[in-house]
Amino acid sequence: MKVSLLFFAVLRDIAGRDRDELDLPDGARPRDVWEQLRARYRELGDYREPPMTAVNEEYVPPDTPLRDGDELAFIPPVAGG
Amino acid sequence: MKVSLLFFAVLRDIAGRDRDELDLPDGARPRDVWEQLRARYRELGDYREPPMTAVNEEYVPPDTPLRDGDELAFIPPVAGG
Amino acid sequence: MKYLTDAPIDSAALVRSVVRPSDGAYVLFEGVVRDHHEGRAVESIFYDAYRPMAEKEMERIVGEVSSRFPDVTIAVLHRLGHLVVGETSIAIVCSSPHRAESFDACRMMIDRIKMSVPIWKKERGPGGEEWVGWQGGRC
Amino acid sequence: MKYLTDAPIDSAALVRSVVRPSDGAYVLFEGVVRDHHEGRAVESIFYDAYRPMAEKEMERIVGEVSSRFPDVTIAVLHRLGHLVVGETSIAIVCSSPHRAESFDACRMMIDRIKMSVPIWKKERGPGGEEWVGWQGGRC
Repeated sequence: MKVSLLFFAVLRDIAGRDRDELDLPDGARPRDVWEQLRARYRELGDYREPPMTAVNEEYVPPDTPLRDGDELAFIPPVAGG
Repeated sequence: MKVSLLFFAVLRDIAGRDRDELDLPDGARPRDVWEQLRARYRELGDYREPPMTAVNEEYVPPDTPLRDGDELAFIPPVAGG
Repeated sequence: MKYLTDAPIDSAALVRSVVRPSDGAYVLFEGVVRDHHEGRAVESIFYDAYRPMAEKEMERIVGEVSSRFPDVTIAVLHRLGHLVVGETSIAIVCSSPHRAESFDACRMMIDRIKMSVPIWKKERGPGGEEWVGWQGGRC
Repeated sequence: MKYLTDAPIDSAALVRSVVRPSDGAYVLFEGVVRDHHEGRAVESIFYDAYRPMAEKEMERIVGEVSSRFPDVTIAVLHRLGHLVVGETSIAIVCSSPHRAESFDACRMMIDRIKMSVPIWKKERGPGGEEWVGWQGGRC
């Protein structure tokens, strides 16, 4: 299934881009995507737990199964205000 | 002794003026002045206890003896803000 | 007069007078003439004060709140005279490095001012006029 | 965008958009870029957001605070992009017939916004730049 992964803030700086188009096996969860990122970017090595996770612009637990066409974003600690 | 009595807000409306110059016996207290006002203005008849009392621009208890040259004011319920 | 004015209040100027580069937040409170009070329609309010004493009380309150919240800078201005619905009667600005103190200080300021500063208001509406707080004050 | 802007915030306009004739008070909160953070000097801040989600979160929070304080009218605007010391990053206005609800609602608004709206800041100072909150987030 296809999932869009958006990068914001520190994650965009680390990834060097705004988004990835992912091809994931059925049943993949945000947590699995986070593990892929940790394997790829050593700056994430210390962050075993994923940050807050948003799917289709709503917060969800990181173990919620993804669906085809979802838009996934990891939300680093927010600092608005 | 001479004491200036200032009128504000509802008391100024009732007295019809800004101030009185009083000639009081030694030892007179704000409470005594209030009694004079009550005797004079029937609108004050129901107000047995004097309002907050200020002497020389400071709040004082109404039984504090007045001194020659004092400036006395009764402070109706305040409503600033 | 430092804390009282007969002119409309310029809140933006009041804000500029207190916010420093080390401040991360400010809270502005404004009291505004509203069109009703205890079920009666209100058209305008006349604010009266014992001016020199009101200035002293304001100064005392600013000192009290400042010593309780030493990181907060405070400005306050109360307007006197005739005000119509929608006009601002009081503006208080509290600024500080962090927001919590500004909220607390601003609230303490208005609570204290309403308690003891010798300022009065006469409400005017279709039913006539009345000094607020007087009728309930009988003993 | 209803709650986010790339332009300087006009707080006076925000105030005008909420205060009604039945309101007797309003509280304006502004977050301002300050010149220090956790001991480091700060010169400017870059605010980034997940814009459509931030709009939704803002809307959700306004709804939550409004249903807790039904007498309060609320407006909020968060600025994004590069801001220098002294510039306003967020303005929240809460107005109501009586003051207590406006203070409470305004405080709840900023607390909630800081908790969940997907907005981030990168601080820039003489020592370089850093995304606030990231370094302490390791597990």
